[in-house]
Order: sequence, then structure tokens, then C-alpha cells
Amino acid sequence: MSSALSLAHEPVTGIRHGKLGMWIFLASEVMFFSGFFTAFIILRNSNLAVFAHGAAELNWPLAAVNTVNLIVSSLTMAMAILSLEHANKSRFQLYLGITFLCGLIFLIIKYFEYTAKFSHGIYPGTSSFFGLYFTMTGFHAMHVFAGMIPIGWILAKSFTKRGYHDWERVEILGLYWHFVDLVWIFLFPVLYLIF
Amino acid sequence: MFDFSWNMLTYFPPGVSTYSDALDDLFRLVYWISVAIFLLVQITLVVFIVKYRTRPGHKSIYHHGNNVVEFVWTLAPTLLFAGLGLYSDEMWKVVKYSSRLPLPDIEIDVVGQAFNWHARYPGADGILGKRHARYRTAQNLFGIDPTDPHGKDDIVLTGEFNLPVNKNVVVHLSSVDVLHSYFLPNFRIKQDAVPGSWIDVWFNGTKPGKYELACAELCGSGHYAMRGVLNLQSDKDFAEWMDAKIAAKKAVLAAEAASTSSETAVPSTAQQAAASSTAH
Amino acid sequence: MGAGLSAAEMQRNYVRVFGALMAFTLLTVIAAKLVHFPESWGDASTVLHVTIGIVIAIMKAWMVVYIFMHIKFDNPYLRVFIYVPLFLFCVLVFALTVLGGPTL
Amino acid sequence: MSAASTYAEHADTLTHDAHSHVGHHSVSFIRKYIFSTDHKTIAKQFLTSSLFFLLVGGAFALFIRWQLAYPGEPIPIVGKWLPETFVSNGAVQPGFYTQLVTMHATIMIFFVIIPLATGAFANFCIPLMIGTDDMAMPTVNMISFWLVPVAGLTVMSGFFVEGGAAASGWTSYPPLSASGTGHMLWVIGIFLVGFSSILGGMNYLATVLNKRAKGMRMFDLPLTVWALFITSILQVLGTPVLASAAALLFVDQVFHAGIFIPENLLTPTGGLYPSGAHVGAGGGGQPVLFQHLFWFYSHPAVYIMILPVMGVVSDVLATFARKAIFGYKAMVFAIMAIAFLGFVVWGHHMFLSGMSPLLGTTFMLSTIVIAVPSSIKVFNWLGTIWKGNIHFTTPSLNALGFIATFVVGGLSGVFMAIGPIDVYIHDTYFIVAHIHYVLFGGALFGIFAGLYYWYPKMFGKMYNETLGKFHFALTFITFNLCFFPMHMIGVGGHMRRIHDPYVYEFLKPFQPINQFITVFAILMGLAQLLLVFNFLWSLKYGRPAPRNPWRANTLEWAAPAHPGHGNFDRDITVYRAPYEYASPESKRDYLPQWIRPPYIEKEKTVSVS
Ligand code: HEA
Ligand code: HEA
Ligand code: CUA
Ligand SMILES: [Cu+2]
Repeated sequence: MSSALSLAHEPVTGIRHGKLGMWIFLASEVMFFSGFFTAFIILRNSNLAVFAHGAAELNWPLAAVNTVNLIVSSLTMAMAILSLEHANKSRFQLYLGITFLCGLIFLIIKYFEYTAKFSHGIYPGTSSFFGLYFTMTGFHAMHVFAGMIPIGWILAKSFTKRGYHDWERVEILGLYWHFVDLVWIFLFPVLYLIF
Repeated sequence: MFDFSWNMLTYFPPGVSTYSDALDDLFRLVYWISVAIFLLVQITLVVFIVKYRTRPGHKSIYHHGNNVVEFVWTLAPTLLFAGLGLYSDEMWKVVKYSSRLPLPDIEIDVVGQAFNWHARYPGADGILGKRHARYRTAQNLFGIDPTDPHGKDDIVLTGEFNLPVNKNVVVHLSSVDVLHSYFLPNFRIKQDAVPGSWIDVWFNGTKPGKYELACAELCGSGHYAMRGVLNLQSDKDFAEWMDAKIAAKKAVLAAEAASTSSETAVPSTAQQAAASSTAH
Repeated sequence: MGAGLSAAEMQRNYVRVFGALMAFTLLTVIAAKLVHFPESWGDASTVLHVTIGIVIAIMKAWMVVYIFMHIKFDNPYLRVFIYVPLFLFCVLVFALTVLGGPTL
Repeated sequence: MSAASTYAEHADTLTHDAHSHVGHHSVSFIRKYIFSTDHKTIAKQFLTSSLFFLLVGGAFALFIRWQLAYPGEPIPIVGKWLPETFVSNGAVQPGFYTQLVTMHATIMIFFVIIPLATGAFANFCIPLMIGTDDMAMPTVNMISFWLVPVAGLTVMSGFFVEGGAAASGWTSYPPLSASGTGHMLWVIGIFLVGFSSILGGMNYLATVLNKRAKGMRMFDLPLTVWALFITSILQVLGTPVLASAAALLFVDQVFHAGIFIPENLLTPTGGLYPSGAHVGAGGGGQPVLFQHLFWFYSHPAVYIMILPVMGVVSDVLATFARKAIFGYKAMVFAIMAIAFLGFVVWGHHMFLSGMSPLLGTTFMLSTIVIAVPSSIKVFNWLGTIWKGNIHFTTPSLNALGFIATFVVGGLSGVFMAIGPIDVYIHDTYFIVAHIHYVLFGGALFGIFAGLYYWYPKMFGKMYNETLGKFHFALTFITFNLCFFPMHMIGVGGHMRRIHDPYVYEFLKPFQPINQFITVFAILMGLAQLLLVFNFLWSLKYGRPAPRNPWRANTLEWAAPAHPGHGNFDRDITVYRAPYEYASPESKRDYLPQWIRPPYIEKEKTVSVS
């Protein structure tokens, strides 16, 4: 703004700052969940019985529904970006709306899953399995929630008079959202299925 | 005012285990290599500082480096360090690899508890009873299996332990609460005591005497005072001491059996600890 | 975007991936819950279950990353951000399980 | 007057300051000084908060030293003001001692060195040195700063809760750290400061990749920027692992989940940890796992602390030796090698943790290999001053001091890298000596160098050269006398983190040495007052700085003496590598990156003092 520099040559890599930043952030997120998965692998190997027992308590059909749910939201997110890129406003709103809704359903299902556990007297302190289960799914759910905030905001904005047109920004948000789906793709078999 | 020397090597406490000399030698080797490198670098630094200091008429040269030199001073330390690493790995194996564990002449269990060291000797039958964490209570620190007859006569001591000289001692090390570290400076041995696992430590003391046992891993506010004493004795003294302990244990067991027909079969370690400990 | 693919082509890609993801989800559930290996296989059957679950998850993840997240069409340098952390994760797990064994 | 001040006076004439403050907008005070998104303001915020924490951490260090030299005697001056939960009759209590050690290191590492190296310098230098107006994501940058004081206060608030602050060392190993409010606060604080670090690293990476000035290739970057770039990779990939370890530890603290706590543990009061009841049947948690996750971050973290400083030192040396960096590419590759290897050596902190001895062998060899790129750097620095024309200014003295002390710290690192030696040396004062030689002698001297070097550009004023030199000389001498003897008592077996060493017979003879150390620790602390004074005094009374006081080549000196928002008052294009000192192309002994070729001698040559 106040600079005398001409910054027309930016971004040097040809990748928008935000997108590059998001990819870097996702690399960091991979490491964050890596820490949890490492802990999971190690503790599972030394406590097989506890883990098998814990996994048996989990409600895998509910998780399967949630898996489908997130996959749908990933599809609609990708479609939303495509629609906005091609200036198809109503389809964009439809797809993004579905994405938001899926996120919401995911959290609601998670809520029921958690409360069901609590009502059975199962808490993070119940065993190392549940400690990890609640931490991993909890952080994942927080990520879902965090993603829904900008999604909701953009959605709301798109209904205003000025609308929302920055599809590249939505693409960045989409990267994040797909990543959240990706984490769940691993959480689902690892926590619920493979024992 | 006090004995002070800039030569680190003079500070070692006297070494009294079979590998303390080898370790000191290794240290010495690395020390002299380091001193050489240190002098090389510092002298060069000072010479350059003096020689190339700014002064009227002095100019720097236009120079960007030299790949040959670069290659040489990459390769030289690589060789030196790799050699050093491979060379010292042997010593590491001797100290740590379980495959290199010598045949034990005597085996004991040691656990750390904030802020004391406890040791368990095999007792009259010469066999340590089975143990498992699930049996552990404040009275049964080692988690001695109450159903194992070998465990009945095991002797538990706190703070001060006796061991025979010139014997391969294997210590099975663990902890009942937080991390501790079993440190015998004179033996040049140190090993963390990790709750939840049993780690083997071995040494062979060569000189009778009383040696201090320290805790080297922060374990709480009393960490600094988690001191023990290792009393390295001749075979004869050790045997006498052991016999006395066994006899005392027998008496305790007999008294227990007589006074109670109750169900407390678990040996009460706390009682014995109180009976036999002489530590601070 | 999309390496010169038209919107329609891109959309077709997405839908295909979506279908594959659904199919794999079904597959992974079937493999875990309905397929039972003979008793006699013992531990090997657990290992097999784990392997199947993980392999399917990796394939799903690959599709999400390559198609949904456009890694396939985007600047190839972006792949670094996937593979480098993945490599480090492998280092960590390899060190702790293979070299470390039960005592880590 | 000293040679260097003359040096600065003659300086820059290539570009005259027309108007140093570019585009002063009327922004509100809050936007300008508090929630500013300008990278320079954020850098100064990082600097201020770190220097404040440095004072606090330093004060803690002096309490520690007092206790070790004169155990049981009341701390002078402050002792009687401290509450009885911390001191008895004014003397440090054992519990308080462990809190002091923990908070000293936590503050110094997470709230001083890392924020200085990767907060203050990265923020200040990266945009200026790559010739751009600001960071790629200024708002993220602002958040990244504000997390630091919040985290710092969270950690420090432990002193005011039941049971006191975190007290299990900065490494915070469970099970000791798995209970107590102080430890929970510590974990939360570390999580926050880690998040800050990730956001920062992300920003620096994007900025360096995307916002370089026209014509600037990666290999035209000054080494400071290279180092910060690679450091950012470490931050982005390492810190999240610490965050996950912290999160899991938190779950253990709050719920006793048994992730790091094995089954059936006794609590200090003799009861059982609650987790024991649940896990009973199956083994329970792994304390060593925490150590792996912790060091997977914290070893790279030591390079997070040293690499930026190595970059700064390279720049300072080249500038003041008036000579190009010897082996610029080798330097860059060495930084990369250190960063890469830094990720595969974490286990050298755990030789005695009970991990598999095979893993020990692996880590021992990889650790020794990591000394090689560091050697390359040391040799290249020597090569840089070789046949140079070294000007002795405060920055260059600090940089030279850095080399001298870093070598000592690095060599003591090699001792510990050798497993069998570490068996004896681990957790003794030998380690403490190593820590301070690399962190104070290394990182902090380098940071001092950078601080003096960029002070003119940061504040538009020259610092006082004489005071600066005094500060360096006093610090250098007291530093060595304070920390070198720690090697000796370390070899003597003196354990670290002990409240009263003289409980042990074999440590009693070391009391005089401990007193010697303490005396110089206090003097070293006092010497830092010169820095504080110089810093504050020069802000007000310093000579206005010229645009390029050191006649340096890198882009930040193309900016006005005290750059405003937007940094540059002209368009920047880069024409050459950053270290064209004494180039035959120019009649002067320097040739900045931004000067368009063919270089035309516009002005009369300046005599070099
Ligand atoms: C900035 C911080 C920093 C840096 C740069 C380093 C650098 C190194 N460190 Fe250090 N280290 C710490 C900070 C740092 N460390 C801290 C804080 C701890 C303690 C943590 C705790 O427990 O609280 C620690 C602990 C620590 C340990 C664990 C000790 C223990 O707890 O038992 C080990 C073990 O291997 C180690 C090794 C090394 C090595 C090999 C290097 C190498 O990178 C050093 C390389 C440098 C050189 C080797 C010198 C220069 C080279 C030459 C002069 C050329 C030589 C020439 C020829 C051979 C020809 N460090
Ligand atoms: C960067 C890191 C750093 C720095 C600078 C220091 C500085 C000092 N440290 Fe520290 N130290 C550590 C990192 C650091 N330390 C670490 C990581 C540990 C391990 C902890 C553990 O075991 O967990 C440790 C442990 C440690 C111990 C071991 C404790 C024990 O194990 O029992 C001791 C003991 O002597 C000690 C002493 C000192 C002293 C005397 C200083 C002195 O140099 C301090 C002198 C400085 C001052 C007194 C402050 C002056 C500053 C100013 C005046 C500010 C300037 C302000 C402006 C310009 C505005 N330190
Ligand atoms: Cu036990 Cu320290
Ligand atoms: Cu390290």
C-alpha cells in the first residue's frame, strides 16, 4: 500500500500465498496426527488385549455413517469450488450448504457417540485405548468445527448482495476440508475396524 | 583456596568397576581429540583476527571459496567422527547389549521410589520370586507374586546394599512411581529406572569399599536427597552379611507364622525395610 | 485449474472418485466385519486385517489428495508437503517399532 | 573514538535518505503498536517480550546459582519477599528449586531464544532481506506473536496455583509431570507457544518462496534468510509432534488415561495412580514414548535455536571482514544437512532411558554424523575471515565470540554423542555446560551480534559502540568463567537438577567451584545491564543512523534508515549474489545486490577507516 515497491512479480512460485500457506499448514497437521498415530501403534502393540477390548465397545456402524457423510461433504466441497469457479452461484450455494450440513451432522453423530460412551461409564481415563480414542477423534472433531466456521461465513456472505466470488479462497478452504476427511479415512479403520 | 585444574581428566572419581578404566580411556581419547580440534580452531581464529584486522591500506581479497578445500574438510571430520563412532560402539555394546550380558554371579532387583532406593535379594533359596506390577502395593513394592514360594524368603533392603567384589552383578532395575536414574559414579554406570519395565544393568566391582549411589533423573522435590550406599565387600564379608540377613528374615517369617494364622501371605516389605535399613 | 480439464471432465473425475471412495468404504467394512480368516491362522489373521484396512485407507487417501485436493493437476512441487511429513512419520514409526522393539 | 564508530560515520553514501519514513498513515495506536500487522513492529514486539523474559529467566538462574553455592542461606535482597511456600527463612526450598530449574529453562528456550531467533529476527529480516513489503500472511503473523505472551503467562501462572509451577524440568517427563496444576498449565502454555511457532514457520516459508524481489533466486538469498527458511521447515514439521505429545500428556494429567503412565504406579503419597485401576490387566502406558515424541521435536528445536543465529553470524562476518562468504553453497547445504539429520538423531537424549540398545547404536552414529555439517560451517567461517579486512565492531566481536564458544559447546556435544561416555556424563553438569555453551555462548552471542547489527535499521538510531564493546568483553569473560568449570564438576559426577549437592560426600569438594561459578554468574547478569542501558539509552539519544551504516550488500540496507510500513522507498531488483565484497567490479569494497550493472562509480570513493 504505502510501499514504493511494485509487487507484480508475486507470487514468485505462481501459487497464491494463502494456498501455499495452507499446504504448509497441512504438512504440519500431518505431523500433528502422526504423533497420535505413532502413540497408537506403540501402545496397541504393548496392550493388544486392552485395545481389542476397547475397539469392541465402539459403535462402528455409526462411524461408517460418518465416513460416508464426510465423503459426501468432500465431494460437495469439490463441486462447490468448481461451481464458483464457473460462476454458478446457486449451485455453489447448494453444494457448500450440503458441505456445511454434513459437517453439522458429523458433529451431531459424534455427540451421540460420545454421550453413549459416557453413559456406559466410558471416559478418556478408562484405558489407554479410550484416552487415544477421545484425543484423536476429539481433535478431529475440533478440526471439523473449525472448518465449518469459514464455510458458514462464506455461505452467509454469498447470500448478501455483493455475493462471494473468490473461488481460489474457497479452494484453499477446500484443501483443509479434504484434509479433515483424509484424517477420518485413517481414523475409521484404525480405531473402529481392525481388531 | 581449593584444588582447581583446567584439565577435566583430573576430576573423575576413582573408578572401581571392570569397565571404568576402559570408559575413562575412551573419554580421554575424545578429550584429546577435542583439545586438538579446539586448539586448531581457536588458534586459527586468533591468528586470522590478528593478521587480517583492518588497518590503513589493508584490503580484503575477492574470493568465494574453493571446492577442493571444501571437500577435504568435509571428508576429514566425516572419517574422524565415523571412526570414533564405530570404535566406541564396541564399548556401548559391552555396557548395554543384553546379548553381551555376562553370566551373573549374583542377581538382585532394585527399584526406585521417591526418594529411596530399594533392593531385593533372593534370600535363603537363592531364587528371586516371580513379580508382577499387578501385585504391587505400598507394602509390596516389588510386586512379589504371593503365590510363588520363592518369593517368600526374599529380602528387601532400603538405602544401603552390600555386594561382593569381583563378581558379575546383574541388577534388574525398575521404579514404582516416577523415573529415577541409578547412578554409581565410581562404577561409571548410570541407567534410568523406568516404571513399567525391568532393565538389566551389570557391573563388576573391583575394589571393596563404600560407594555412593545417586539418583540422576529428576524425580520430585526430594530428588537431590535420593542417596544410597553401595557396600562392596570381600566374598567372605558378603557371605557373612548375607547369612545374617537370611537368619533375620527366617526369624521374621517364623514370628509371622506363629503370631498369625491370618491370610496375609504377602511379605511385608515395609517391615523388613524398617528392620534392615541403615541408610539416612 | 485442472490441467486444462473442462468443468464437465473435472466433475466426472470428482464423481468417479466419490464412487470409488464409497466402494472402498464398503469394502473395508466388509473385510473387517464379515471376512473371517480360519482360526488356525492365529496372529496372521490380525495382521492381515490390519494390512487390508490400512492399504484400503491409503488408496482412499491417495484419491482424496490427488483428485479432490488437485495434487495431480497442480504444481508438482506441492507434493513435497505430502511426502516429506509422511517420510518423517515413517522414520518415527520405523525407529520405534522395528529398531526399538518392545522397549521402544 | 573507536575504529568502528568512524566506520559507521563514513558509511553509506550510495543512497541518500530523502525521506526515511515511507507513507506514514494515520492508523490508530492499537493497530500501530499492539495489533499491528507490520512485520517490523511484530519483530520489535517479539524482541521486547523476549528480553523481558530473558530478565526473568536470568533472575531464576541467579536464584539457582545462589542455592548451589550457598545452600540454605537466604537469597540476598529478594529472599525475604518470597512467600513461605517457596522459601524457608529466605532460602530456596527443594520444591521451589525444581520449579526454578524448570521455569528457567522453559522461559529461556520457549520464550527467549526461539522467539528471538525465529520471531524477532525472522520477522525483521526476511521481508527486508528479500526486498518485499511485508510477510505473506500479516494477520497470521500477528496471531503468531500474541500467542507467545499468552502462553508465557499461562506457564508462569503456575507459580500462583496450588503446588506451584511445573517442576519436572523443561523436558517434563511423565509420570512426574502427569499430575499437578502447574504441569497442566505448562502443557497448555507449550501447546500455545508451539502453535505460534507453527504459524510463524508457515508464514516465513510462504514469504521466502513467494515474495522474493524481482531477480532474486534462492541462491541469491543471504544466509540469514536461508537459515531462517530451513529453520521454518523444522518448526513446521517438528513442533506439531510436540503439540501431540503435549495433548496426550494433558489427557494423562486430567483423566489418567494411562498413555504415558504404566499400570499400578504408586503416587508420591503412597496411593495408586487412578489409571492403575483401569489398565490393570494389560500393561498400561509407556513413559519412554513421551520422551521419543518430545525429543522428536526438541532435538530439531535446538537447531531451530542455532541455525538462524548461524545465518546471522555468517552475514555479520562477511560484512565486517569485507569478504564474500567462503563456500556459500556449502554453507547452504550444510544448513540443509543439519536440518535433515536433526530429525534422525533425537534418541541421543535417551541413551539411558531404557530404549533398545540397538536404537542407541543407531542414534549414536547419526548424532556423530551431524557434527560434520557443523564442522563445515565452522571452517567456512574461518575461511570467510581469512584474508579479510576485519573491522571490530560490537556485532563482529559477538560473531567471533560465537565461533569461539560454539566450538566448545559443539565439541562437548560430541562427547555426549558417544553412548558409553554419555552413560557416565548424562544428567550431570557436563550437559549443563554443553547447554549453556551452545545456547548462551552460541545462540545468545549470535543474537547479540544480530541485535547490534540491525539495531540501526530497527530503530533508526546507532547504539553506543563503546558500551557495546564493553558489554561483549564482560559477557565473554564472565561467560567462560561461569560455564567452563561446569565441565569439570560434570566429569566429577555432579548431577544436574539437584537442590543441594552436598548431601553427597563425593560432591562436597566441589562447593568452592560452585561458588566460583556463582560469582561469575552474578557478574554476567550484571553485565547484561549494559545491554539494557545501551538499548534504551540509544533509543532516545543515539545518533541517527545512516541508511547503510555497515556498507553492507544485502537488501535491508536499501531501505530507508528507519523504514515505515511497506519498507522500501524505491523499486528493488536483485542483480547479484549477496556477498560481493571487494568485488573487482566496484572501486569500493562492496557491491550491493540492488545496484544495477554495469556498476558505475557515481560518487567519490569513501576512504575506509
Ligand atoms: C543450540 C542448541 C544446541 C546445539 C547446536 C547442540 C548441538 C549438539 N548437541 Fe546438544 N543439547 C542441547 C542443545 C544443543 N545441542 C541441549 C539444550 C541439550 C540438553 C537437553 C536437556 O537434557 O535438558 C543437549 C543435549 C545433548 C545431548 C544429550 C546429552 C544427555 O542428556 O545425555 C547430546 C548427546 O549426544 C547432544 C549432542 C549434540 C551434538 C553432537 C551437537 C552437534 O550439533 C555439535 C556440532 C558442532 C561441533 C562438533 C563443533 C564444531 C566443529 C568443529 C570445530 C570441527 C571439528 C573438526 C574436525 C573433527 C576435524 N546434545
Ligand atoms: C538460552 C538458554 C539459557 C540461558 C541464556 C541460560 C542462562 C543461564 N543459566 Fe541456564 N539452563 C538452560 C538454558 C539457559 N540458561 C537450560 C535449557 C537448562 C536445563 C534445565 C533443566 O534441567 O530442565 C538450564 C539449567 C541451568 C542450570 C542447572 C540447574 C540444575 O540442573 O540444577 C544452571 C545452574 O547453574 C543454570 C545457570 C544459568 C546461568 C547462571 C545463566 C546466566 O547466563 C544468566 C545470566 C543472565 C541474566 C542474569 C539476565 C540478563 C538479561 C537481561 C538483563 C535482559 C536484557 C534486557 C534488555 C536488553 C531489555 N542453568
Ligand atoms: Cu529419584 Cu531423582
Ligand atoms: Cu539433541
